[in-house]
Amino acid sequence: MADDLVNVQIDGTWHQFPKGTRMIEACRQAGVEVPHYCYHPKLSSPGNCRMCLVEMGMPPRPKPGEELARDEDGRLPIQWMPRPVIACANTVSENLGIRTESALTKSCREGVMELLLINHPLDCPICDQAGECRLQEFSVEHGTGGSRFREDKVKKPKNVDIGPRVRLDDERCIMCSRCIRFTAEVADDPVLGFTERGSHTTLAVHPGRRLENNYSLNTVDICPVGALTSTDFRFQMRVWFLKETESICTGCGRGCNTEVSSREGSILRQTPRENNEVNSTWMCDQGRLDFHYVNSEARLTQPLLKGSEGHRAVSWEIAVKTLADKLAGFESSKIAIIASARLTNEDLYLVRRLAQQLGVKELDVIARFGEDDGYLVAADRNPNSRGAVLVLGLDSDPGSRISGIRRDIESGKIAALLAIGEDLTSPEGGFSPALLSQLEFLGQIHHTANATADAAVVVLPGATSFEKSGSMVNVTGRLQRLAPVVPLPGEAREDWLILRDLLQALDGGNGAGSSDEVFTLLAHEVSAFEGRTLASISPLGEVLIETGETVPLLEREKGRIAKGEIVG
Amino acid sequence: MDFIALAISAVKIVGLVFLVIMPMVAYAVWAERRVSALIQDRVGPNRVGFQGLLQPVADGLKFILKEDFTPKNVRTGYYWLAPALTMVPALLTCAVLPFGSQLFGEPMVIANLNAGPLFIFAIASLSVYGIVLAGWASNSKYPFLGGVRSTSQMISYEISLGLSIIPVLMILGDLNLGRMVQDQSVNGWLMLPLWGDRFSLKGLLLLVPVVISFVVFTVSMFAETNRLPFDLPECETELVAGYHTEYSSMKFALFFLGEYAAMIIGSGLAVTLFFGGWSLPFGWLSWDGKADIPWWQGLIHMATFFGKVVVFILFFIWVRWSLPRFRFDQLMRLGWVFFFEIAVINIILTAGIMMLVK
Amino acid sequence: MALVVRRPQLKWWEKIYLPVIAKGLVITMRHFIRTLTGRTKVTMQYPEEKWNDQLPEHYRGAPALVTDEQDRERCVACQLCEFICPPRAITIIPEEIPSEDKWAKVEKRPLAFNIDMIRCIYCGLCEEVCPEQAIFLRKDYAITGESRAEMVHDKARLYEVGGRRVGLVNKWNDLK
Amino acid sequence: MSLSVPADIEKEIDERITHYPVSRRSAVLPVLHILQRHFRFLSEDAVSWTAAKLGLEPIQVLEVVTFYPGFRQEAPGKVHIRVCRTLSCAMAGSYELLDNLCQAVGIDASHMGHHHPFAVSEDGRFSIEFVECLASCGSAPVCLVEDELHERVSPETAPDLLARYS
Repeated sequence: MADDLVNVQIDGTWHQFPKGTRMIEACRQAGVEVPHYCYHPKLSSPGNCRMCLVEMGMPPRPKPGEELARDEDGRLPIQWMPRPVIACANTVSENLGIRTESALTKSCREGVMELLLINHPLDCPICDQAGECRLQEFSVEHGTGGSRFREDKVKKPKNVDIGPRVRLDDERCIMCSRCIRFTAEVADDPVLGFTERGSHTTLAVHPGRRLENNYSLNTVDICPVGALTSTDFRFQMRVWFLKETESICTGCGRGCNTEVSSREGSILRQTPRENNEVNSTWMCDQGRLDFHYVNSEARLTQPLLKGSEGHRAVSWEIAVKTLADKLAGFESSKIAIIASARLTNEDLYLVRRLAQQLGVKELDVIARFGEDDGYLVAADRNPNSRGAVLVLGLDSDPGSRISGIRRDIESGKIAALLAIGEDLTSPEGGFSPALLSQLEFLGQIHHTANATADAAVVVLPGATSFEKSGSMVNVTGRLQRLAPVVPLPGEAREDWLILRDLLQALDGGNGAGSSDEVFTLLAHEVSAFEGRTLASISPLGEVLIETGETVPLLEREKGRIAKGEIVG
Repeated sequence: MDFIALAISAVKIVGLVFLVIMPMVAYAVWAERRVSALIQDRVGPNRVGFQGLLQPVADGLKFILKEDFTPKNVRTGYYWLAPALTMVPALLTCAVLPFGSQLFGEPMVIANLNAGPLFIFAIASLSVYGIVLAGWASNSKYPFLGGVRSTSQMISYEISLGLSIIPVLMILGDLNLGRMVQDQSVNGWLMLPLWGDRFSLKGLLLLVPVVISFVVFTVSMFAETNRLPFDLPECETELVAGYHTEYSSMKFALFFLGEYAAMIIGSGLAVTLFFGGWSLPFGWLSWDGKADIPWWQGLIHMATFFGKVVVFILFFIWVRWSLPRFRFDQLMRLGWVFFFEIAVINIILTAGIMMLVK
Repeated sequence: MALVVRRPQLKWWEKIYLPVIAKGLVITMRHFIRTLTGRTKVTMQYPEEKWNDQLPEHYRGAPALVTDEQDRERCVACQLCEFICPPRAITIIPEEIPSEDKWAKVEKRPLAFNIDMIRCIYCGLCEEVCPEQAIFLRKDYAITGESRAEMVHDKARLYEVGGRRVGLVNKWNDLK
Repeated sequence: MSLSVPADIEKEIDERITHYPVSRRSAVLPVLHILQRHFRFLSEDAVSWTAAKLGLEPIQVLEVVTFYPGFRQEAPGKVHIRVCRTLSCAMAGSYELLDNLCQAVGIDASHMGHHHPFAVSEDGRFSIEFVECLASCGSAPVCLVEDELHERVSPETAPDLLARYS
C-alpha cells in the first residue's frame, strides 16, 4: 500500500502521497495548512463546517480515441472544477490538482467565515477560548473583518450546565459536531446531540442526562471555539499568560503524555499531548484534574524534627544528619524502607543505593490497584510500578512484602522505618497510626502533610511529580520523561537530591549533581536502561521493555483506521 | 601672651569662622543656586523663607538628619579623616587674612604674621590630602580617579599660583598682608593705581604685569578650589561625583563646606592682594596703620572687605555657569605649558620695569 | 575606513580663548539680568499655578476603571491590559459573576484589579487595548502615597477615580 | 419510565420496527408518529421511551423530535388548527385568518414563536399554529383542522368553520 503512491499537485507543486490519503492530510504533509473546524484525524469526517473547501482539478476525460498530451514531466493537464470540494472527506488520486490559495478558495473561506460569525456573540473578552480559538484565528486570517448581517442574532442558551466538569455556551457553538462525534465514537457515551436543527441548531443533552463520563473534558480540548469550556479552568487565566511544559500524567500506570500550563509558579490546567503509542490525543478527566494538590496549603515546606513539643522546623543539614545518624544507629536487619512506585527511576535508584548502604533487606513499594476502564485508565494506579521492579530489583511482585513488614513491626523485629513518597496510613498502605507508634524510629520524605508524617521523627519535604525531572516506565514498558513545571514551595527539594544528601551523610562519598547524572549511574547498573541517558529519551518516550500489555482505546482506534473511518 | 589677648583672639576666631565664613558659605550655596537658576532662565530655591533665604538652614538640617552611611569596603579611618582634611585647611588660612583695618584699637586679623601669603599657600596645599584620601579610602573606582586627578591638578596649579603673586610681593615689598593692604589703602590698589604714589608712570606701567599676574592667579585659584571649568576631580559626566561619590550626610556636607570656604578664602586673598583688601578706592578713609581710627571707620572697612569678597564669589559663580569643563589634558597643558611660563616671564617683566623706571 | 575629522584651524586670538570667554560671560549675564528683571518667565510655580486648564484633550494621566449608565462595572477581566502593559503594572484576578447577580449574563468580572502606580508609565496602551471601554487614562497626574501599598490602586480606588462614564458603546445592557 | 403505552400501540410499534432490519435508529420517525398519533404530542417520557425501545440515547430521539415541526412537544387542544402562512396564503390573508380564529375560540397567540410554535385556548379545546405550505396554493388561504383541509377560507367566515368541531 505504501508503494501505491499517486502524484498530486498542491498550489502548483507536485507531491507524492499514498493513494487514499485525505486531501487535507496531503496538504498538511506538503506544508500547506487548510483551515478546518469539524475535521479531526481521530474522528469521523462529516464534512459539515465547509471551512476546508479547496479548488480541485483532474485530467479532463478524453474523447474516444483521443490521447491527452503530457507535458515534459509526463503530467496530464488539469481541468479545474468550477465548484470547490471539501478537503477533509475527499481523497487524493493520480494527477489530482489542489488549489488552496486561489480566488475561489479564498472567497469560499470568506463566505464560510461570514456565515459562521453571523450568530456568534462578540464576547471574546469573556470567552476562555480566546487566544487559542480557531474562529478567532481564521477570522483574522480568512475573514472579511466586517459583517453584512443586520438582522437580530439568534439567541441560544448560554452558560448551560451539561455536566460536572463541562460548561456549554450554545451561542458560541459553530456546530462542527466534534464533541458529539467524540462522545459517540471514542467515549461510547453519546449524550450530546443537536436539537432544533436549522437556524436554531442547539447543542444539547437530553433533560436528565449529563455529560459526566471520565473523558468529558476531551470535548473541551477539541472544541475549536469556546462553546465547551472546562468548569475547573473557567475564568482562571487567559491562555496567553500560560507557560506550557511537556510532561506525563502520573495518575495511573498509563503515563498519558501531557502539556501542563502554569503561570507564575501555579499550575492552572493539564491537557493531553498527542502520542499515538500511549494516549492518542485523549486523557481521562481524573488524571487531568489531578494537579490541585500541588497548590495545597498542606504542602510540607520545611524539614521537620519531632521533639517533646511536636514537630519543629530545622535546617536541611540538621534534618538529614539526624536521619542518617538515626538510621545508622540501628542494626540493618531492624530497618525497613518503603518507597513508592510514584517516584521516578532516579529517585528509586538512590533508594536502592540507600538500602545497599544500610544493608536493608526489607525494601518494597506500596501497590495500588483499581479497575481498568477499557479506555486509558490502567488497573495499576501507580505510574512507575515497572520502573520500581526494574530499578529496585524486587524479586517478587511490588507490594508483596508490605504485610510481612507490618507483622515484623508488630513483633518488634523491625524497629526503624523510612517511608519515601508514601503515606503509609493511606488505604493502600494499610498501616495504622497505632502500628507506626510501635516503631522506635520513623522517617518520611513526602510532599504533603499526612498521618505518617505526624508519627515520623524526621519529615523531609519532597517534590510532587510536577516539580521534578526524571523518568518513569509505564504499564506498557515505555520509558517516558517527567519535566518540572513549577518551582518547589519553600525549602522543599527534589527527592533524588534529598536521597543523595542522605547517602552522602551516611557514606561521605560524592553524590550525583543532577537527575541526569543519577540516570547515567542507573544505566550503568541496571541492564534494561543500558546505553540511555535522561536527555536522550524522546519527548514521546521510547520502548524500554516488552510487557505485552495493550491500550484498549488505541486498539479500537487502530481498528477504525484500518476500516478507513478515521485518519488517525 | 596674657589672658585678655587670648580672649580677644578667640573672639576673633569664633566671630570670623562661625559668624562670617560659615554663613557666607551657606549663602554662597544659596547664591550659587539662585544665580545659576537665573542664568538658566529658571527660578531656583524660593520656597523656604522669603526668596528661599532659609534654604541653607533647611539644607543644613537635612545634612544633619540624614543617615551617616559608611560603605562596607572603605578604609574607615582615612575615610573619616578626609572630609576634615578638606575643611580644616580652608578655615585655617583665614587666620592671616586682614578682614578689616582696626576696631577699638584691635587689628582686624587673627594672626598678624609677617609671612601671610606663604602661610596661606602652605596650609592650602594641605587640602589636597583631603581629596586624595577621600578618593583612595573610598575603595571605589570613580572616587579613586577623582582623587588622582585632583592630586595632579592641585599640585600643578600651586606652582603657577605661587609664582603669579611674586610680582605683587616685589611691588609691595612686604610679606605682611595687613601692611600690604595699608600700603594699597594709601598708595593706590595694584589693580587701580589712580591715587597716591602709584599714580605715576611706574605705577601705571606696572599695571601690565599686575593684570597678567591677576589673570594667572584667578585662573589658578579656580583650579585650586576645583571649581568649574576645572572641576575634574568630581566631574559628574565621567566620575559620578568624583572623590566624594561614596560620602553622604554631614561628611558630604564637609566637602561642600570646604569647597565653598576655599572659594571665600581665595576671593579674600585676591581682594587683599589686588584690590586693596578693606580699603576704599581713591584713598577715602585711608589708614596707614599708625594712629587709631574711630570704630565706625573700622566697620566701614570690614564691610568693604566683605563686599569685595561677595563680588568675587558672584564672579566665581558667573564663570561656573558660563564656561564648559576643560578636558584633563587641556587642563594640564594650560597649567604647565602656559601659566607656568607666563608667571615666570611676568616676574622678569616686573623686575625689568622696576629696575628701569624710577 | 578611518574617518579623518578635520579640526578647525584657530587663529591666535581664538587660541587664547579670552574673547570667547568674555562673549560667553556676556551671554550668561544677559540671561541673568533678563530673568532677574522678570522679562523671561518660563517656570510655572506648582502647586499655586497648574496646567489643568491647558491640559491637552488626550492627556494621559492615571488610569482608572469606569462604570456605565446603569452602574455596571464595564471591566470583564479579559486581562488584555495586563498582557499589553509594558511595565507589568496591572494585575487582575478574574471571577465569575454569581447567577443571582443582576448582571449574571456578563458572566465575568474582576475579583481584584490592581494597578501599581509606581510601575505605571502612563503609556495608555491599556486604554487602547480595552475591548470593553472599561479603562481610561484620566487627567490626574499628581499620584502620591505614603507607602508602596498605598500606591497600588485597587479596584475600589480605580472605580472611585474613574467614576461613571456615559455615552460609550453598550454591549451588554439594553441601553444600546 | 412513566409513559404507559397501551399494548396494542406497542404491538404496532414492534411490528413497525421490523421494517428496518439494518438500523433500528431508522425506526425513530415511524415510532414517533405512532406515539404522537396516540398521545397527541411527544412528552419527554415519550422520547425516553422511544430511545429505550430502540436502544438509543434519548438525545438521538430528541434530535429528530426537535427537527420536524410536525412533532409537538407540548399538549395541543382537542382540535388542532394549522394555518398556512406561506406566500400565496399569506397574501390571501392567512395572518388575518389566524387572528380571527384566535379571537373566535379565545386563544392568546401573543407568545407564539420559535420555542412555542402553537397556542392553546384557555379551555383547552382548541389550539392553533402557523405552518408552512400545505400544497394548495391555488386555493389560498387554506388551513388544516385536525386532518381536514379547508380551502379558500375567508377570514371573515372562518369562525363559522369551527362550529363543526365544537
